[in-house]
Formats: sequence, structure tokens, C-alpha cells
Amino acid sequence: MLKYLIKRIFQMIAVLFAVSLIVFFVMSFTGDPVLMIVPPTATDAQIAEARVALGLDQPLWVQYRVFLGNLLRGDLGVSYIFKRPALTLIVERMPATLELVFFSILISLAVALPCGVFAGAWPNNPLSRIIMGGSLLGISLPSFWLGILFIFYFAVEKGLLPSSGRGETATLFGIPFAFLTRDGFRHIILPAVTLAMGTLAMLIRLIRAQIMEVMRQDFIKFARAKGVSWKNLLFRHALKNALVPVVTVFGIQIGTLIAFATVTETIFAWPGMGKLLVDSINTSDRPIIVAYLMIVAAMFVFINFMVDIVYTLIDPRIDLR
Amino acid sequence: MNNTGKMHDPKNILEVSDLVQTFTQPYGILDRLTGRPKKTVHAVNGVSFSVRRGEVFSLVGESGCGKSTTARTIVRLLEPKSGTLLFDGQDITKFTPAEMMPVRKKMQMIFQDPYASLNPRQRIREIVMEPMLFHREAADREEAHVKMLRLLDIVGFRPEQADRYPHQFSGGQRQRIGIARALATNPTFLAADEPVSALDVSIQAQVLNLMMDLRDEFNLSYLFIAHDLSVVRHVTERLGIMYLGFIVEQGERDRIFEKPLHPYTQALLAVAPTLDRKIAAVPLSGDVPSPIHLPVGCPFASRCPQKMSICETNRPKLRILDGRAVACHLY
Amino acid sequence: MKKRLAAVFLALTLSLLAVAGAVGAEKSIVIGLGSDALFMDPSQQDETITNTMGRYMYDGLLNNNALGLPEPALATSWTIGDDNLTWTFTLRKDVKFHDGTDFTGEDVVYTIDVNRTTLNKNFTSAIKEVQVIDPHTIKIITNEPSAILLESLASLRILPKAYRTKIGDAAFNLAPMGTGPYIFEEWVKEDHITMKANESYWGGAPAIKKVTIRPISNAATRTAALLTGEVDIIEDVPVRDVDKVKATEGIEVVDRPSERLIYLHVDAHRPQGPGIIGLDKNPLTDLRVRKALSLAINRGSIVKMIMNGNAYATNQMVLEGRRGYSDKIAPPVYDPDQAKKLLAEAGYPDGFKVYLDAPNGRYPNDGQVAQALASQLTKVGIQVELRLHPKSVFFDFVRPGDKSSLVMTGWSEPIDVGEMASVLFYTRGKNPAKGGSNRGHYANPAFDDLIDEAGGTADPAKRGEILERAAQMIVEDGGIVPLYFQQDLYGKKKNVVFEPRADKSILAYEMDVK
Amino acid sequence: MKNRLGNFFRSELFHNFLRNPGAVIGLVIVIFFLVMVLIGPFFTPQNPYDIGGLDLMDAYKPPMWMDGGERAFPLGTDEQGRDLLSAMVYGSRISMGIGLIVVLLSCVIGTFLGLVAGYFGGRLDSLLMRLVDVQLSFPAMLVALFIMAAFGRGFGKLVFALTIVGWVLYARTVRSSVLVEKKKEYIDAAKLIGLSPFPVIFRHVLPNILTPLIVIATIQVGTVILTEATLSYLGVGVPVTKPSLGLLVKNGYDVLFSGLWWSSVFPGMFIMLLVFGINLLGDFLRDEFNPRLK
Amino acid sequence: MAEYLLEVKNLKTCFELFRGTVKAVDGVDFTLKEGEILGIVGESGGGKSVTGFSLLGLIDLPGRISGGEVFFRGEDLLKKSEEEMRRIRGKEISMIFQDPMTSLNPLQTIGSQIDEMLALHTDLSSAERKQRILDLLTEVGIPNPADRINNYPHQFSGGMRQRVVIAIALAVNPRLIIADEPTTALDVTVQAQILKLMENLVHKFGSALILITHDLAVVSEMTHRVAVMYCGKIVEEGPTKDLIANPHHPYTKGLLESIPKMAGARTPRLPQISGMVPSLFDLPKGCSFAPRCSRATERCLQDVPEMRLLSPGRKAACYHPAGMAEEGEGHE
Repeated sequence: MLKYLIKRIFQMIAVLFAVSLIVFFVMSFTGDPVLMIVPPTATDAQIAEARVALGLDQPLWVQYRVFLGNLLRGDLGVSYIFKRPALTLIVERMPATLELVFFSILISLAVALPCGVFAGAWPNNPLSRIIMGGSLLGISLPSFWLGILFIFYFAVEKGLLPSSGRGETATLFGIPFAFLTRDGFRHIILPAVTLAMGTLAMLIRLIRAQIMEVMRQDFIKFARAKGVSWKNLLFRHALKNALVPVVTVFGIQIGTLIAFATVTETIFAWPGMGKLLVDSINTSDRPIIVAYLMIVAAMFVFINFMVDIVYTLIDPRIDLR
Repeated sequence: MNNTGKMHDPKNILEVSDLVQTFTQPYGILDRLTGRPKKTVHAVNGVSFSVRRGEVFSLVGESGCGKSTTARTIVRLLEPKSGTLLFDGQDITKFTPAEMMPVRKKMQMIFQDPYASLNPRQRIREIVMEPMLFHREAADREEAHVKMLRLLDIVGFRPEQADRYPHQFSGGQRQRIGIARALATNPTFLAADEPVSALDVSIQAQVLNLMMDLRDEFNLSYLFIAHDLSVVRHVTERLGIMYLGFIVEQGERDRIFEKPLHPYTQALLAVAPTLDRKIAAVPLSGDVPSPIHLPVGCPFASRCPQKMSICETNRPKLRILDGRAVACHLY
Repeated sequence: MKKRLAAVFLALTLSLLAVAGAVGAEKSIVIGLGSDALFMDPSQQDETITNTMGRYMYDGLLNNNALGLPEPALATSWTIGDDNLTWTFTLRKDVKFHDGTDFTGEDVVYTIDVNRTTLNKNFTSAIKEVQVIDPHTIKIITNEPSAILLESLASLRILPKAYRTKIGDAAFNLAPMGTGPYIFEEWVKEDHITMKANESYWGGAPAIKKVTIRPISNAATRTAALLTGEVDIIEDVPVRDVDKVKATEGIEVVDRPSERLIYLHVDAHRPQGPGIIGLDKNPLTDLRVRKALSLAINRGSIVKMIMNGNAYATNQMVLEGRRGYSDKIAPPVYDPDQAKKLLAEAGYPDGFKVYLDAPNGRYPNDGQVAQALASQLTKVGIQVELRLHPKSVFFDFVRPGDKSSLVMTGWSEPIDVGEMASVLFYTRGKNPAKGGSNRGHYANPAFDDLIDEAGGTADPAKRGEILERAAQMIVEDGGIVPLYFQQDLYGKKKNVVFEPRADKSILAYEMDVK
Repeated sequence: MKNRLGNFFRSELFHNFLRNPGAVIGLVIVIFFLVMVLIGPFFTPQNPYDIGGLDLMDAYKPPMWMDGGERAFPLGTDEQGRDLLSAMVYGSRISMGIGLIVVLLSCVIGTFLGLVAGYFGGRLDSLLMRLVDVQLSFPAMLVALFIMAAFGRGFGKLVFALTIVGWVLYARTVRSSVLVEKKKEYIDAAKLIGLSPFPVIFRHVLPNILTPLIVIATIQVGTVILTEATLSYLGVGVPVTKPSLGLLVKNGYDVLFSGLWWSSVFPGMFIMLLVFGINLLGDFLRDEFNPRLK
Repeated sequence: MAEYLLEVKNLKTCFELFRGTVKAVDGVDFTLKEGEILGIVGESGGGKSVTGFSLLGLIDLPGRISGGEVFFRGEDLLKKSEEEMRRIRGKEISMIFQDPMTSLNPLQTIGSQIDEMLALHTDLSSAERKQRILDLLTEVGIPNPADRINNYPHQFSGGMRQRVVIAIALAVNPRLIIADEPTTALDVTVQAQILKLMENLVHKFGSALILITHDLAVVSEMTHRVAVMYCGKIVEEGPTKDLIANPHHPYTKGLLESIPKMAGARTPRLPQISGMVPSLFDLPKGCSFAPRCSRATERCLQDVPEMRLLSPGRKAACYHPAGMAEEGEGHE
């Protein structure tokens, strides 16, 4: 286990290093951030001065060396626009995004598990066909379009739910969360459902396929020959075996949710880090973009690590080494 | 001709001496950093035998004993780790792919799984013609076509069947197609890796008969890999019994079948299912040791009913005894 | 039975809500803005929302009124010395910062010093020196006679020296404090800013006691928030949503001409234009071509169709009433036939090809306007290849250099045309402080002279007259092709009392809720 | 050839296809779009890319069955006076073009690298697969967004970004198929003939791993179209002068509340229909070609 | 109490596939007494495995049992509901599968997989069940059962796994065990161990056993009676020793002769059955074996021979049976 941990940490460092390298050099192709921060009236001298102040007059590899040096001290740079540490800016917004993603995961799982198992166990049932048709539609819809239709219908036309923002928050462990208040909870519903839609549809399909595959395997037939009932066959034997690949995809899906949170947050004015990213892209705020990608990379490595741990809990054949 | 300085007997088409084959699991930087032990599978551990011209030599053993690996190393699908391979008097152990080219013509293989050994996307015609054309056994496609039809006829197909795909044939038929492909370059030596173990009994006899007929017609020599002793007894002149990558007993067929010396050979013969007698009391217990950690003593010691204390510590060498070679401390 | 129970429950809930409403009868308002404030420390950035927040929590020596004209605020009066360089300001007494410390001249000096260390030091660039005479009198000495000092000072928010130096500027940004009408309560980034009324504000306590600012950057979502009643007032109603908002009961649209002009920058003097396609000369150097450019554009239809009528077609550089507006500039004319004729006269009967560089997403409907321009110019023979840039790269791309010859962009001029003319059209390379953004490489010595002269004129009337001449000169010379002034559009509940301001700020202090 | 076609119509695949209404609908949709994209431009009322041919005064005309609608603009117009139907036909062209080109490119690149990595193994394989792992752990959308943010809008750039994102999937799938295939004895047989690695890879391995590739590629076309639409929505996709379906939705979405619903709803439905059709077809192929469900 | 433990009459199972309907089991009759061991022998595609699954009602779409009766202790299993069958499976009739690598749930400990059987079909308390599991594991020869009870299948070798499968099959003392090629996937030495074990346990528990295999040698060593299947039909049936010594059906005879012998003189060529097993989609009109049969006559090509009693206890479906005293030996 310790060896495994060391191995994972080495991998994580390698991944983060690669990400920082790629991100940093690719970012240097973006628009000139200096032009975004000086007032439009700025003279050439002022622009040059700002460039020096931001360290952008240095050759790229020097900038990278400085960046890397700061990184080792936990400093991901200072936002050109906000003039505050990029890390702080992102961490401030992280709870909102994680909250949204967490609720989307809850919604996806709550719907996908029963639907997927049902459709996999009784593939020829009419209800299964409806589930599958619906899930196919779910992965065919552009999520941003869906979001705006939701706002249009549920908020503007029907007035059932608020259209945007995070609403009232309450503090838990010193972090503000929206779902703790009634108002905040109402705010989270639409964006969480919008965000969940794609993952939900894709999980239904995956779970169904896995259940169908597992149900054809010998050990299921052997269990039937033992006289095991359908219910036990499905839930004791099939489901757990079907879950192993689902866990991997689910890990990747958490990443996808974080990525698509950028879109959802933009539509619903959800104050998360995805919206910060889109805004920073629009303003060429390089330190934030770099920091965002680094943090997201770290999160993914962590998620993958968790997925591996979950594996060993589900599947005794997998040995962490 | 023979650059190892060893004596070469021109009666032998193939001479294998001290052949060693190992597989190493991938070992990356991270493994090195975390100090993970390097795992090496010792598949073949110093195997020596020879195949005479026109003879069938068999290697027999249970799955995982290294017999298939030996065959695949001999035809140079795998690079030998050490040892010498003399084929037709030539030392082919270190041959480059280019140098192997003329040897490949003479040395072909029949595979175990008739379903996996034919490319599902090639027509029968192409499967048989590809080696011919590649090795210029035929001047042009037309000549190759004629030769292909003749080969198919030999193994029992009608000309119109040449345009079909493998999935349109049964297992036995596919195995015959595999034999036709092996014959396409006019080889003198065929390595047959469990050629009938995947076949039904009635088909097994057909294929075995075909192989024996071809031996007479084309003056072939076979290296025959099998686990079924009754089949081996039927086809072979000499055989070697393999266990955990070692040959434990080797010699003339009749001597071994009539009076097996090695306890493992005895056990194999005792448990071989036959129509004519009841299974003897099972003499063996336990499992084969891991080929990753070879025992220091006799490889068979852990399961041997006649184990002595020396067997745990000293590995017996093959010794000539009663007209065959055997590696056992009992003798 | 169940139904009745539900009815009772509903009634109970409603009455509770009503009670809650009555108890919290303090007036409050929720304002939906287009983006979050970048800073709560107003010295950090000259940016619209940051400036707005500055008006809530801070004061300047002068504050701009709704028309954008400076009015006395923390300074009650001032005099100019005979040298036209020394200004003496008398400061308001008994003004306290929100933490109770007194406001004095030291704070003014501190504020000016802080500004000089930032990247946007334009507000203090005219100032040579500041002296504190006594706690409530200061003296400001300018480099040269300045007509815009008061306007500049009106943009400068006074910082609390003691407090800010004590907690440091980073912490100050998160816990801001000034002398303004509202007291900072909470800032949750990208979600809301809340403030409460400063009951002891020197200008009188605000009517609205609690203000919540909500940044909603997606325009459609912002409209939706107004329609659902989540916010009381929003800025920048998308022009197309105006009809819908107007049609909704209890909600109305308020508009005001904006200071922002959308215009074309024309490469009028370089013999070879980098944006000209397939020609080794620059047709835009010909005045007739530049005139054809303006004639070919149907500003009316752009305003009507793309801006949904929420803009003002113009041929001026600044709004009426600002220095630089000239009656002598003729209103724009749409005459494609005349344009074709002029092109033919200039030797381009079949027209020519040119790139038009325009931003996309920087100004309302900018990309669409650019497409319409391209379409209209192409119809007379000026075949436009449109290059639309996202706003993050646009200003980099169109920097004065060798990439473009025809640029569509916007400029918001709150003071007078002097600065705009100097930054955008002064001959490049002549004066390092001028012509910094001369994207069209306009070069006209006579025009430069007028700008220089205006710069040294402190008398507003005289300066106005010079600037008028300059504006007329460059518009008629086709160095700039003005298109339209935007309109500021606000959507609000009818019970909100609100007058739009020239600087686009929605100031709760000036508002009320009925 | 005729014989082969006959064989196809008699095949189990075709038989199952006819009995699967979803697959038939999917194919009909996809063919409809293909035909529309290929010959549609000859029939559209307008060339929406001919900037000089637009008249601003035609802007925001409603669909022809509504008050104020005109026959010339069956589905109404957008803010430039562009006929929405024409714009959608041309937009489908861009969307499908991007989808097909990206899938083709990433399939070719990914397949080649996957073949090489899987067949030869060793260092190259580890290196490539680490790269794939790293990239696959990042959501495709994020990587594409990042690349587009760095390099800016444009058809070519979009294709580049989506290909960079896309190839890994093929590389991984191909590699795992190759690992299975190369253990099969027919590969040994080919080696025994004396064929050198590349002929073995292309003549023997490649034809046998095409099936899963076809399935993935089909479904990926839909995914790419959606990703492109999302990127366009975020403002980093295709240039606004030549809008794809996604960009049309985005443009129309700005005016959705103003009652000008058609300019967003129709292109949105178009994307949905197209991707839905592709997915229906892909679903069918996936089930048909899944050996574990046979 | 019926005379037979199991009486199968005219059992038919078919699969409706795209290429046509396959009659995998086509009118099979056989009987089994308490404690008897019956071998069902045949080559792949002969329908022997499908017969085994049909007895337990474990045929999935596109297959279905299309006719016949399966009397188990006098009751027709084919008329039972799924729920009733569920109570019979495992408790009355249990099954051993071919591949021990895939027939155990990889995610459950072997202890819990045996326990499941006990919990389903007995009223034992959990402590009693635990003891029973330990006993069973000892019985099938797994060393240190107390340590291995919490192990997962992947921690066992193939032979050990098959022992666990046997333990599960025997757990509640079923009257009948169906073993479908139980040793095919194992090595020869292990194969012998497992066969010996099965033979001993079946005797000890007094269960009847149907041993489905392609290996005549295995059958000859273990079974009391043998049924030989070819293309979905039983072509010959009788006491094992007698049948092997003196096969009546030409197919049985050919099969026996084509097995290389372990002792005695070696012939240069093995006697072989010519031709191929016909495609199940396209069976010959008369006797399925006729095209490959050296004794076939015109009648064999036209009519399907019925099973008939040829000598005491010996039945075969052949018009020209071999090895009959009153007939001359047929030659090939």
C-alpha cells in the first residue's frame, strides 16, 4: 500500500509537471494580457511598463522557470485582473462548483442506477425501451440549449424555480453552501439537473450494457442453477460485477461534470470556478487559467486514485501495486 | 556450416541444446523507485533434444510446462534467451529476420486453435497463397493459384471452396487449411503445437492421419507438442516429457510407454484416461510450483510420491539409463 | 378534508410571510449587473462596476452628477491661482469614514499617492504636487494649465489612509470602507455584494436601506432574473429583449443615450494599407473613398434592425452638450449610388477588397453590426473580408501596427473629445503621450496643432471651441467614420424610482422604492 | 460487387437492422442530413455566406406560417436577414463537416498510433499510453476549450483542437484490440511466413480490429458535433460569419426571450435530430458488433 | 414413488436463429435410477449440454423447450412454474459447469457462495451453515478450509475451483447432479483427481449423476450407463462396459475406434470417420449419420431410424447395427 502510494504520488507529480509545461507554453499564444489591463488610453510607455510589472518582458523559458519556482512554494501566480493570488480566487469559488457537481452526481446516480438496472435486466420490456430512448435523447441534447429552455420554462414562464444565482447560503465547516437553506436549495435544482443530464443518460446506458453482459456470464447461470431468485441474481450477483467498469467511467464523468460546469455556471450565473475560467479566457488572465488547469489536473489525479481505491473495495482481484 | 564448433549429426534436421526462455514482466522507472521485485517467468530451463529427418519427436506435458514456448522459440517467434538452435546444420540462434527468411521457408508451424489461427478477413485462397507469393515459391499469381488448388486438394478441399472465408468451415476443416498454409512453402520441418487438442475425436483421427500421410509424401519432420499421451503414442517415434520447463525424461516411445522411469512420467501414464482400464489411485497431489520462483532442487519434488531429502536441495541432471535419458535422483 | 387542511396551511404561511414582510419593511433593492466588480478597492482599476461600487462606499473630492458633470462632494469649494496651475480646495468638515475616523486632507494626499503607483494613473497624470495646508484645506499644483483636473478628480475615490495602511491593500479590497452612502457588508464573488445604508452620510441618509448587487453575466439569464422578480433592476437589457420586458406587467424599460460611440477607424494616410487585399496601394488614402465609406453605410437600418431601435445614428464624436460636439458636422447620409460614383471617380469602379477588423462580444451586438457593415459595404463594391476577434485578442490585434486598415471599435468619452482625439488620432511618434491608440495611423499636422492647443487651454469655453473645430476637421476628413451612440437600457420594476446616469452606474443613493 | 450487395441484403446484419425501428429511423435521419448537406445548397432560397446578398431589412422575419412571415423565408430569418432554413442547411454542412473530418483525422491518427503501440509494446507503448491516460483523465471539452482559448476561433483550429482531443479514444481502443488480436495464432502464422511488422500490422491486424472502430467512429461523429456546438456557445468555436448549427443556436438564444424563438429553437432541434439519428445508428451497430452480447 | 428418478421423454429444445431453427435436442428419451451414473457422450454440437440445461429449465432466448416431458420423481418439470423450478434447482438437481474459471462469482468469497446455497435450501442457523461449509470443503479435499473460506475464487487454482463448484453442487444433498464437461478445462493429472473425487462423493451422498462429456475414456471409467448423442438425438444407449466393448451404432463404433490406444499394437493409420458433422441448420433427411456411415443404405438416407432394443439393455437407432450376433461384422 505504501509503495502504491509512493507510486501514485510520483505519477501525480509527473502529470502535474506535464500539464504545467503544456499549459504554460500553449497559453503564451493567447492574446496579450497587458492590453486587457491597461486602460484604453494607455500610451506605449505605459504598456511597456505594465509588461515589465507583470514579468511578461522576460523570455518564455525564464517566465516558466519563475512560474515553476513559485509553484513549488504553492504560489500559482497572481491574477492580472484581480491582482490577487490565482489559487485563492479559485479556491474561493471551488465550493460552489463542487456543490453543483455533487448534486449532479447525486441526481445522476439516483436516476441512472434503477433505470439502468431495470433496462439491463429486462431489455425487451416497453419501459426499458422508453428509458433507452430517453437516455439517447439525453446524450443528443446540447446541454446549454437545455439549460436555457429550463430557465425559459421553469423560471420565466412557470415561475416555479429561480433562474440564476446561488441564493442564500449557510455556513458549514466555515464554507458557505447553498443547499443548506431552502432558498439555496431551490437555486441549485435547475443547474444541477441541467448538468446531470448528460452524465445521467450515459450512466444509464453503461449500467444497462454492463448488466446485460454480466447476465450472460457463466457464474450467473451457475447461480440460477443453484436456485437463486431473480432479485438476488440481479442485486447480489450481477450488479456488483457490473459496477467495476461503471466506477471507472464514473470517475471520468466527475471530470466531465467539472468541465461542463463551466457551461452550466455561465448560463445560470452560478458563482463557481468554471465561470471564473470562462471569464478569464475572455480576459486572457493567464495565471488563473494556468492555476485552474493545474488544480483540475490535481483533482483528477486524486479522483483516479479514489477510483482505484473503490476498485479494490469492489473487486478483490485487483491488487494495489 | 556449424559455427558453434559442436558436432552436428547430419541425420538431424533440428538440434536444440540448452535452450532457455524467460519472460520478464514490464519493469518501469516507478517499479525501480518503489523497489518492486523484478518478476521473471522461467518458462524453458535448459532443454536439449534433436529431431531426426523424417521423424516425429513429441514434447509432452501439462499446460504451462513450457512445451509450447519451446516450439515457438525454435521457430523463432520468440528470441531464445540462451542455448543453441541448429537447423539443417545451420546455427539459427542469432539469425536476423533477413537471415531467417530462407530458413522460414523450410520451417513452418501448425497451430492449436483452428479458430484463431486463420485470419478471419482473408479468403482461404489468400491464406494459402500469401506465403507462396512472399517466398517466390510461385513465379506469378497464376502459378500460385494452381499450386494452391493442388494443396487444397491434398488436404481435402474442392476448388470452389477456395473462395470462402474461414468462418464458413468447421474446426477440423480449418485445421486442414492451416496445414495447407504450412505446406505452401515446401517446408521440411513442421512444428505442430497441440494440433488436435481442440478437435472432436472423430476429426482428430482425420487430422492425425493427414499429418502422417503428408510426412510420407513430403518427407517431413515433425516436432509434435501435445498433452494427450494416447495421441503421442500413436504418432511419435521419440518423445520428451516436460515439467516446469525441464525435460524430465526423454527417449524412444516404446521404452517410455512400457516402462516409465520418472515418477512424473509414471503419474502421467497412470492417470491418462483410456477406454481399457480404470483410473489408478491418483498418485499426485498439490499444484505445479510457480515458474517465477523455481525450486532449487528437483522441479517435481513438491508433488513427488517418492520424494527423498536430496530432491529438495539438488536438481537432478538427465542421465542415460535403460536406453533413455531421465532426470531423477531415484536412479 | 385534505384540501381544506392545505388551504388553512397556505393561509397560515401567507400571513406569516406578510408579517415577515411588514417587520422587514425597510426598503431594499436587488440590482442585477453584467459582471462582478473586479475590486472593492477603487484605486485598483478603472472599470465600470468597480467605479460603481466606488460610488456606493466612497466619495471623491467631486462626484459626477447624473449628467457626468463634476459637483462638489468632499470638497465644498475651490479656487485657481493666477498661474492657472495652483488649485486650492476647501474640504467638507465633520465627514467621517464608516469606522468613525475623521476625513482630512491627509487622506486626499494618500489617495493621490496610491493612484500614482497603479497602472491607471491617468487621473493624476496632470498633478505635479499636493500640499496639505490644514486638515480641511489642500493645495494641488498641476504640471500645466488643465481643463480636465476637476473631471479627473471626480473619478478619484478618497481612501481611508489610516485604515488602509493598517490592514494592507489586499485585506482592504475584501473589507472596503470609505465615506460613501453605503457600508460594506458582504462580498461573495460572482454571486452578490450586500451593503447597508450609512445613516450618518453627510449628504443625508439614503432612502433604500439595503442593497444587493448580483452579477449575472449572461444577458438572457439576467433578463430572466428580472422577469421572475429575483432582481428589481438590471442594466444592459439585450436590445432584442426590450419588447418582451416592456410587455411584462409591472416591469418597464428605461433608456438613456450612452457616451459610447461605435465608429470606424480608417487607415487614411499610409500609402500601403496592411488590411488592403490584393492591391499594392491603399485606396483609403483617397478622400473620395473615405467619403464613399460613410455614404455606403445605412446607419438607420443598423440601429433599427440590429439594435432594435436602441441606439442613435450619428456623425458626431461625442454626445450633444459635450465639448467637441459640432453643429457644423452634417448628419450622416445613406446614399449607396453616390458612394459607387465616388469610388468610380477615385479609380475603383469595381471596388476593392479590404479586411474589416471588429470585436465580437465586446459591445452589444458588435459582431452583428460588423456583419451588417460588411454586407452594406460589399453592396457598393468595397468587398469586406470580415475578421471578428474575441474580445480577449481584439485590442492586441488592432494595436497600431501592420495588421489592419479598417477597424470597428467603440470609445466611451465621459469628459470631452480632447482625450479621445489625442489618444486615437494624434500623429504617431510625435509625442509619446499622444496617439497611443492611433490604429488608423491618422496623420494631420493641423489637427495635431489643435489638440496641442486645446491641451494647454484651461478655459472650458475656449477649449470647447477648439475641440469643436478639431472634431469637424477629422470627421470631414474621414479619419473616423462615426456610426452610432449606444443606448443604455435598464429594465426595472415599476415601483423602483430610477433615473439613468451618464456613467451607467445604478446608484441606490439616488433611487427609491415605492 | 453485385454479389456482395446481395450478400449484404441477405446478411444477418441487414435482417436485424430491418427489425430494429430505431436503427431504421436513425439511418433515415442520417441519410436525410447527408443528402441535405450534399445537394441542399443547390436548393436553398439564399446563400447565407454571400454577405452582399443579405438585406438587413429582412432581419427577424418569423416563420412563414406566422404573422409577418414570408414565403421566401420558410423558417424565418436571423438578425442579418439571413434565411434561417438556408443558414441551417449550410450550418449542418459545417457541423457535419467538422464532425466527419475530425472523426476521420482522429481515427486515422489514433488508429495508427494504437496499432504501433499495441503491436510493438515496450517504451513507445508506455509513453503513448501514459499520454493517453493523462489526456483521457481530462474532460475532452476542457482540453478543447483550452486549445481554442489559446489559438482562437476558426474552422481549422477547431478541427485541430477536436482532433487532439479525439485521437486518444481510438488509440486506446485500437491498442486494446491489437493486444487481443496479436496473441491470436494467425498473427504468428503471418510472422512465420517472414512478413515484417508493418505488413503484418496492416494486412493482418488492421482488418480485424475495424469493427469496434466503426462503432466508436459513428458515435463520435455525434459527440464531436455536440462538442463543437458547446464550444461555439462558449464563444471559442467557428467564426461567426459562417455559423455552424451550434453557433446558430447561440445567436438565436440571445433573443429567445424576445419572442424570436425560431432562430434558436429550429437549429437546436436540428442538432438534436442529427445527433439523435447518429446515436440511434451507433447504438444499433454497437449492439450488433458486441461479441459479448452475442 | 416412480420407478425412475428421472424419466425424459421426447425432449425437444430448439433455437430460433437468423439462419433458421436449430433443433439442438430433437426427441431425446432416457431414464435414470436413484444413485445411477449416466454418461451422455457426443461431439461438440451434438446437443448434450443443451440437454443438461433443458432438464433444469435454464434455456434462454432465442432458445426454448419445444416439447416433451421430464419426469423427476414422478412430476413433470416442464410444467412447473419458474418459482417452483427455483426451489428444485440446487436442492433437488444441481449442476457442475465446464469452466471452473468462470462459474464462480469473482466478487464473492467462496464461503459465501456455498453459504448462499445452504441459506436458500436449508433451515440451518448461520453457525450450522458455517460448520457445514467447512465440512464440505474438507470433503472435496481443500486443505485448511477454515483459512480458505474467506478467499476469493481468483486465489484458487483451476482444480481447486472445480472442487469448490462440486462442494456447492453437493451442499444440500441433491438427488441428481448434472455435470457438464466438468474436467475438460483441467490438466490431465488434475482431471483424474477431480473425476475420482466426483465418483467417490456421488457414491457417498447417494446422488444420481449425469456426466456430460465428449471424452469416451472418462465415460468408460465412471459411468454405469452411456447415451451417445449425435446431431441432437440419442443414437445408442446401454450399460457402459457392454456398449464400449460391443458398440452397435456405427457412429459409436467409429468414435471408439478413432481413439488412439494406450496399449497394444500401433496401426500406422487410425481408423477414422470420414466427412464432417453436418450443419445443424441443414441436417440430412434420413439418419443424420448416414452421409458418413459406411453401412448406410438407401433406407438410411430416406427414413429416420427409431431407437430400438437390440439386446437386453441395449438400444440403438440404426437400421444396420454392428456387432450383432446374428449379423456379420461390417467392414469399412
